[in-house]
Amino acid sequence: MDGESMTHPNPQDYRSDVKPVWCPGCGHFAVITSVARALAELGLARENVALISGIGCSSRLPAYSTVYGFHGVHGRALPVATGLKMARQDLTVLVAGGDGDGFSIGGNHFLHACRRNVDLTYIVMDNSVYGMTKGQASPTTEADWDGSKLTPGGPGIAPFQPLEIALSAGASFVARAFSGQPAELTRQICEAICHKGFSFIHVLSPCITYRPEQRAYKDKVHQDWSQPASDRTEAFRTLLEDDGFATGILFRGSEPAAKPVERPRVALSDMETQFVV
Amino acid sequence: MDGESMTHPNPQDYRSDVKPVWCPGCGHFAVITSVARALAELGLARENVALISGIGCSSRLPAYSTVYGFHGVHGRALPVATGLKMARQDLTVLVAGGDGDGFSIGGNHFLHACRRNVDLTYIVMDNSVYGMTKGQASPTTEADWDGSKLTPGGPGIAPFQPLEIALSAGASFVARAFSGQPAELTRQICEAICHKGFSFIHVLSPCITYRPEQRAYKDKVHQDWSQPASDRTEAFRTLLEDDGFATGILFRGSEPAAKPVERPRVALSDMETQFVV
Amino acid sequence: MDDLGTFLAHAVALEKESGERFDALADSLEVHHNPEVVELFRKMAHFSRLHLREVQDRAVGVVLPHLRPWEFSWPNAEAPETPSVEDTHYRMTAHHALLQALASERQGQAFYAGVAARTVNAQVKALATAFAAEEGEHVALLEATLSRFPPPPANWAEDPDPPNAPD
Amino acid sequence: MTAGRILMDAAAEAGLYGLMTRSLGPQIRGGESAALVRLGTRPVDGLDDICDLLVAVDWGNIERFAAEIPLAPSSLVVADPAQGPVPEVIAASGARVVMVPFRDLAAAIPDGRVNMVALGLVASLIGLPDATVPSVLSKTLKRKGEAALTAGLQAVTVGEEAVATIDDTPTLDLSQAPTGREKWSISGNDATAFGVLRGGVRFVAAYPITPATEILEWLAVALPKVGGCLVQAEDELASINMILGASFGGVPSMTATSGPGLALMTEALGLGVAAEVPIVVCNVMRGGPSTGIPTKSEQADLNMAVYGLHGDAPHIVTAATSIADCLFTAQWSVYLAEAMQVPVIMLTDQAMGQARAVIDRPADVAFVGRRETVSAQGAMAYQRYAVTASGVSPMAIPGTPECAYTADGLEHSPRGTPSTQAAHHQEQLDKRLRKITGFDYGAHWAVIDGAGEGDTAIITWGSLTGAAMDAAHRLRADGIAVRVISVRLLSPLRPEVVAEALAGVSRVLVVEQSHGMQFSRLLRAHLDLPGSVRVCARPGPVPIRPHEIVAAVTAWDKGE
Amino acid sequence: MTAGRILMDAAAEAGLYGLMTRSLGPQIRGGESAALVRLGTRPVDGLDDICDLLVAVDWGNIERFAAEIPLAPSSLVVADPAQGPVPEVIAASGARVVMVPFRDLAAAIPDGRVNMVALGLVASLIGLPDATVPSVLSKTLKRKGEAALTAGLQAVTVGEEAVATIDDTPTLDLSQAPTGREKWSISGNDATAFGVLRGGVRFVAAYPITPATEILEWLAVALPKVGGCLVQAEDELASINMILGASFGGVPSMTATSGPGLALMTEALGLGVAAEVPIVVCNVMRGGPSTGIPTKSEQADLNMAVYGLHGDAPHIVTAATSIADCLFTAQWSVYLAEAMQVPVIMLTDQAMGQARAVIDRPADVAFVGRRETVSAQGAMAYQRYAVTASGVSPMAIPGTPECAYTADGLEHSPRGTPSTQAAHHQEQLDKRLRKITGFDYGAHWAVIDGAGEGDTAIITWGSLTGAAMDAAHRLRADGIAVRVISVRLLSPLRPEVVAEALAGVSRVLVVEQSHGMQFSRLLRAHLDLPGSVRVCARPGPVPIRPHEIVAAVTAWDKGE
Ligand SMILES: Cc1ncc(C[n+]2csc(CCOP(=O)(O)OP(=O)(O)O)c2C)c(N)n1
Ligand SMILES: Cc1ncc(C[n+]2csc(CCOP(=O)(O)OP(=O)(O)O)c2C)c(N)n1
Ligand code: SF4
Ligand code: SF4
Ligand SMILES: [Mg+2]
Ligand SMILES: [Mg+2]
Repeated sequence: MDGESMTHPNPQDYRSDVKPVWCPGCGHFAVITSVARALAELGLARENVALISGIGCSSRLPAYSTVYGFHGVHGRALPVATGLKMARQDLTVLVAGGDGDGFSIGGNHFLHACRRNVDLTYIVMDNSVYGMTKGQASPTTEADWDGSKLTPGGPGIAPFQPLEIALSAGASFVARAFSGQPAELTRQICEAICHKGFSFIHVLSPCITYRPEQRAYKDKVHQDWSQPASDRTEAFRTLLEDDGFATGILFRGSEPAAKPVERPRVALSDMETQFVV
Repeated sequence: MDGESMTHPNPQDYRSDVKPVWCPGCGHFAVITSVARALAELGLARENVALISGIGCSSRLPAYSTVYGFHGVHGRALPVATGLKMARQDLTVLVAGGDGDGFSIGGNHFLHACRRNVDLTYIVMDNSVYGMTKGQASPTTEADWDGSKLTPGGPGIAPFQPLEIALSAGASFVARAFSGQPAELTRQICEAICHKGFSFIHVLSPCITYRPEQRAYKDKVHQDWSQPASDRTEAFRTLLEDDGFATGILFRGSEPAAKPVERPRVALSDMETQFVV
Repeated sequence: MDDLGTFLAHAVALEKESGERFDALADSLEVHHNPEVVELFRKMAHFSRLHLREVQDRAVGVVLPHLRPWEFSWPNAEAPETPSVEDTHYRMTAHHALLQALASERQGQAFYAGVAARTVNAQVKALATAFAAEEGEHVALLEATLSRFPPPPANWAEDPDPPNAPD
Repeated sequence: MTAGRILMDAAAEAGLYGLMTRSLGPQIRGGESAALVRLGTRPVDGLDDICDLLVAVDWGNIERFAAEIPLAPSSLVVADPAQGPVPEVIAASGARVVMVPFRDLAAAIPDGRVNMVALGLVASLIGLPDATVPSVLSKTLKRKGEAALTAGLQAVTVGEEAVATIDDTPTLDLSQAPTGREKWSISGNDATAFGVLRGGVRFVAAYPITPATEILEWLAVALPKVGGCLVQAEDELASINMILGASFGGVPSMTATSGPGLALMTEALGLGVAAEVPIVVCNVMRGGPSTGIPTKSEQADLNMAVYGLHGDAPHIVTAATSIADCLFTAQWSVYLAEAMQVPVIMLTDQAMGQARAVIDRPADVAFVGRRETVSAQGAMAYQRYAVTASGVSPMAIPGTPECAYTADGLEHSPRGTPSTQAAHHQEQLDKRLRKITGFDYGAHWAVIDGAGEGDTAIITWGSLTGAAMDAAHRLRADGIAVRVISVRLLSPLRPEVVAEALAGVSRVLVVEQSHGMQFSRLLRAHLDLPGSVRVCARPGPVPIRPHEIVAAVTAWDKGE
Repeated sequence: MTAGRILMDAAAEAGLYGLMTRSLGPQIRGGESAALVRLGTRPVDGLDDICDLLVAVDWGNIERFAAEIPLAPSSLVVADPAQGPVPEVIAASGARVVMVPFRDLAAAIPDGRVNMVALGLVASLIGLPDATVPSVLSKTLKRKGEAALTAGLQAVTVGEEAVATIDDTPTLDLSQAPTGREKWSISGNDATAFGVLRGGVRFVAAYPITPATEILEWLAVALPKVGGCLVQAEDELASINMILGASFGGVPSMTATSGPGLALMTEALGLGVAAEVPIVVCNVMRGGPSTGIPTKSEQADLNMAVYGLHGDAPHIVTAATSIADCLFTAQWSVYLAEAMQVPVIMLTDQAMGQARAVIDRPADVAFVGRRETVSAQGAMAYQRYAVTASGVSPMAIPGTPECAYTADGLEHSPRGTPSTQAAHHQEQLDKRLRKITGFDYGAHWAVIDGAGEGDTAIITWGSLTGAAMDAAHRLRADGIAVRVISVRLLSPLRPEVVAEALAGVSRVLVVEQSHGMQFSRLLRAHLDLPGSVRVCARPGPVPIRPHEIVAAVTAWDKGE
């Protein structure tokens, strides 16, 4: 109320002049907007933020932003981010990608990033499809979705449950948002960045090209999780009743984030002594 | 009781003449014994069984058995087994390995094998350590275990929860056993083989070389899960109270196992017509 | 909404986000070679920026609070005049674009009218009423324009070319 | 794009051969795109030097692929005046420009589409018989309903009529077109898919990746019809290991991928080598390194395919030489894998995989994957990795009694028991190498044109074969005798056989599409090429055109 | 094993150089093992032809590594009669056998250990000064307590006394041993670890694998002391990507692995090439293919290291030439990676990684990784992938204002924006190649012995360097002038520089430890070797010994 707004950078400052290749109408647009708004809201200097991604439509995010970016290979965004944060604790490190990138080829890193609890914010834009490669089923695709020639009749497999897995694997901040509710998404990103530890935000982000029926998400989502649980078991209980469309911050734990160990410094020349005979 | 035993092959028939390289006292010995007993109990012909593994002390199992074996590369036993079973529905396919093989490098396949629900029996010999490579921390190692030079002071990460992950990922049969209770282990293996779908048996199997303190497992385990839950939520509730040492079959679901789709046969020459102009 | 600063903060955000969104949509359609719609969206963005300046002018001397993005009292998920992303399509026509713009202006009008009806602050009421009237003019203008752009045939979205996989 | 396809199919009805490749922008839908069509009265295996006719319905981002559309003063450019002036990159070529108001013409027809107007114009311009386009169109638009068809036909007519405004048009001599032959319209990826199916593949596991996905999509639909199946895996590590498992089970198996995916498969490929499990991996090459240029073609995964495995891991690398040959090479690759119990990497590329050709119906070939197996033996006598003269050891398929063994990536004794002994290692290494170097590949190791002719040889591979053949044709017409060798078996390269094919040659021109001259270095590493050697290499995405090869040979001939 | 280490340390106290390698059975603990120790008054970089002395405390599974312990009639075998007759594989060598009842002698001492008795015997046999073994022993057993030390010392004495029963023993001439120099006892893996630390590495991520784990264990302890850290990753895909992330952050980073792990890293190595992120991957080679022979050495990952990336992906491959050189090469590798912003694969092998040597303290070298960076620039002007003359583009480190960019594995424009244009592709490919071919590597590309001498050159690399040097030494003593070139920079190979080193040579003998002649083929692919070329290649695990190289050269000399 006291001219505070003066100190807030403009969200547009976090948007680059590279124009997205995304299909007009794609849910991912709202995500880059929300990321920019969150960074502006927190007043983070662009040069102190890094945005890491893999491959996929969703993974194109970094180029559309003016922070440091790393558009790596498919499925490996989390390890890149982990290395960066462990080596550069001073940076704010965000990770973004899709359901294919994060839960299919990148599934193992997801599990271990949740456990490792490095202070990262991981945003998965889930559209239950591989957008970039022309619409194949992803881990979160319904068993009977027959929109892909690669899985005629549907993948026939129970969908992957991102939040359950994240909780089981030990993530210390777990939330769900919808790209059609950018304000809530922005809030979650702010909270996730401020949370010290691994934060996972599951964003329902429709692919209007291969999953046009996802336009109906807006009628399905309901903002239910108003208060994050601080107890994992409680969060699990909530999740056991989930229909996949509740949004909000489900869980916020308090385990300390992983950091490099600090040890008294030793000169390299002093290390030589161990070899001397 | 009625001479039935006559028809049962001898468990020794399932043991090869290759002598294990394992350290005397290793928990893995009991697992190969239990596998042999279970196969004998079910009277499965050796040539119709395949035992697939990755790399690790535990993954040496196949060579010690007289069924068909595939000792693949580190972490990839589940995909090998999945391919085999999908191509050869007539075979009984078992998969065996360690906590490093299955939950670290192989973590992604574990997640997706649970979801895919191919009719496999997966036995993980968990000793919370990489035995074969001289005792580094594995995903199930306690955060403060400082027995490895690779993680001085301990890995500092919350241990991986195999049963929670298996349930979250959709496994349709989840159990825990202890190598020191081979009868129960044998029973579980029999049940798992008979279960149609993906079965996961988590076996506490001490590494007496790198984790000699695991000899104390025998005083910690308690056979608590006498009746498998058939409801996933109920199984989860049980698990939320787990201390990591309860044994028994936790969950048995009834989702149909994944199988290749049967379609009316077409001659290859008839397929040509689609190309003709 | 009974505080003038808060109200003006809303008005500023409403126009700013509207302009930014129209520009973003224009960019997106430019990438997809739809010049007709691009031109329309650019125009809308331009108008939003003009209105923004007007609102900012009226706000001179008023201390605007900083509201965090989720602290705005919007009736819906986004600021009312922000055209929704999901209503765009790469083959959309001017007709669709006008409908989208119209929807946003109508929401804007409704928002201001709602504030005017509920506020107890006379200054806010006056301003909100004025803004609602302005938006009403825009609505009328757009309605008029729309009549010149009849709906395209039902299969307007149909594309004989398959999608591309740029990986 | 669709218009290009219809044009080619119409030309096929008129008895012509054709090739269509596409160049696309980075957008998923609605992006800029170009369809490059070459038609001919002889089979067409590559693009020609110059684009005779460019029809531009708009100029959006033309600079992105101008380099892929070579124009000359002899070219004709037809553009829509409403799209603004002809861009500098195009105008600079000196091509003749004619204006046709496509958009306005289309707008005058209810539901008229610009691309259909353009289609009519092109068909008429080049002289396709009147009935062909409508005939194809009615098949294509059938399921869209009567109205769509009417609109389409009308638009085509309008386009045809517009030709009257253009004179001196590039016309095809249709009298040369062969008649009465069965023709196929097929993409390289479909041909590969059908080829492995014919070879006997009944299990596929894969992870989608551009530009290989179509192979998988075709197989996913076809396999269940022949009692097989396709599993969509969680990643390439899984897919390659799944096919190892299925093949261990006795079922011929394959996967398809592209560079980044192949990189993830090399560990398991080594397992296939060591454990002697036959599999086929089709790698459809795209621009590299790393994610590179996924939608464009390049021949730069050769190194990885041949050398990318750790340890001494002899395996087979094959390459299709044309779209039609994808079928043969795929079928042959399955045969080789099964016969030698070894992983085969088959290389194709985006330029042939995603292109579509009108070809003569390919000849039936007899290659079907057949593995040497054992049936029940005396207990414990079975040696899975028996050291045999051919190097191939009969394989027991699970289900065969008394022959159970453990397939192992650890070095092993003949029985399959892990061994660290030098003698076991040596004999297994010898055996694994012997089985592929001693195999009789017949004449299939290469496609040779002009065998024994002249003292100049052009050695090439993959999708450049067509350009090399075209160049040879022209050189011969100019009195320069050349032979073309397009290598289908890239590894193992057999020096004696290559030497034979090069007998009498004193000049070798190596033609390839890689920046690192990978093919030329591969040849150097394994062969002594006769006489002097020059390399004509360029990275993707612009393919090497026939005239460049002609120029390289002519310059040499002139002593330059 | 411990006994071998104590023996070598004791020899070091006496001023000797030494080398100890181990050969182990497949058991995790308590398996058969052999410690192979070579001592000398000059630095020892490889094993000798013949084992002078074999002390066998038992014969368990001797056939597993008999091939690695060459014996001759001149050898002395000391064995325990209680272990039964000398096995045929040993007896066949004609070596002289002497019996010493180790077990009984040890049993007579409270808590006496057989290996300590054997240690005493060996030390005394070869004539180490009396005080040395007890001195090392007391350091080693210090933390085991007084009783253990007493038992150890007693056992050693008993061993020493047993020597009296043997005559004509192989003794070292200690008077030749240099004195007053600082000596280090170090394994190749420790040397590599210390080398990268000296080079500036402050971040490591890794997954354990034999025989590379010791590098990681050393660094895990050392890094926190210099403000760095090591992360144990979930797999190699994670570890390589983690170091890419850290290096992107400006912190020099490395990982260590072996064949199977390197296979999993190639996709990300390509990303490092394309996105120009410097990293070092040390690959400690073991027997291949596939899981192969994890505990044994081989030089068969060369192909994968050089060629294993998809697309045209120029990067650096270095190789250490000895245990001591692991330190230099590791440090240099970090320097090269940082200077050129490129991934460097450093090759060592099990034979040098897990062996331990007594060496002179290595000279300090100035190579420290230093990257060309930028500081704040005018907004939007920064071009991460600017096309520069050297090919190296200054890199912005996160935290630098106004220079934010996106590192990308997609092909890109100089600014870093994804591009599919031929011109961008060509210029970035050129630049990435140019930076490594145009770099000034100085004389470090090889270790050359006898530069300019004779007309015969031995070209080798890695852990065979010692044997080649020994062979050259002997050949020269026999009047045959040879030069030895051990290549430290395996890729890029620079033809001019190699040609210079080979000036005047008419015979080249390539010496390598691979079945597929990988090194020889690599040379062929990139160079024209002068005169005639022969290859002396053998797979692991038995290393090529000096006399085999001598024999190869001599035979050639005799026209065989
Ligand atoms: C190793 C590898 N395998 C496969 C691919 C092909 N590929 C690129 S993006 C993608 C899937 C992307 O899906 P998702 O992460 O859900 O993102 P979306 O496009 O839906 O936003 C795949 C399979 C690749 N680039 N690399
Ligand atoms: C790709 C690859 N990385 C690393 C290794 C080394 N390695 C072999 S076994 C093993 C761990 C085994 O641990 P676990 O699976 O728990 O089995 P255990 O030995 O404890 O029974 C590792 C890291 C390998 N063989 N391959
Ligand atoms: S394909 Fe789907 S996910 Fe990709 S940009 Fe288009 S709408 Fe978005
Ligand atoms: S190291 Fe541990 S796991 Fe391996 S065999 Fe020995 S006791 Fe068993
Ligand atoms: Mg997706
Ligand atoms: Mg373990």
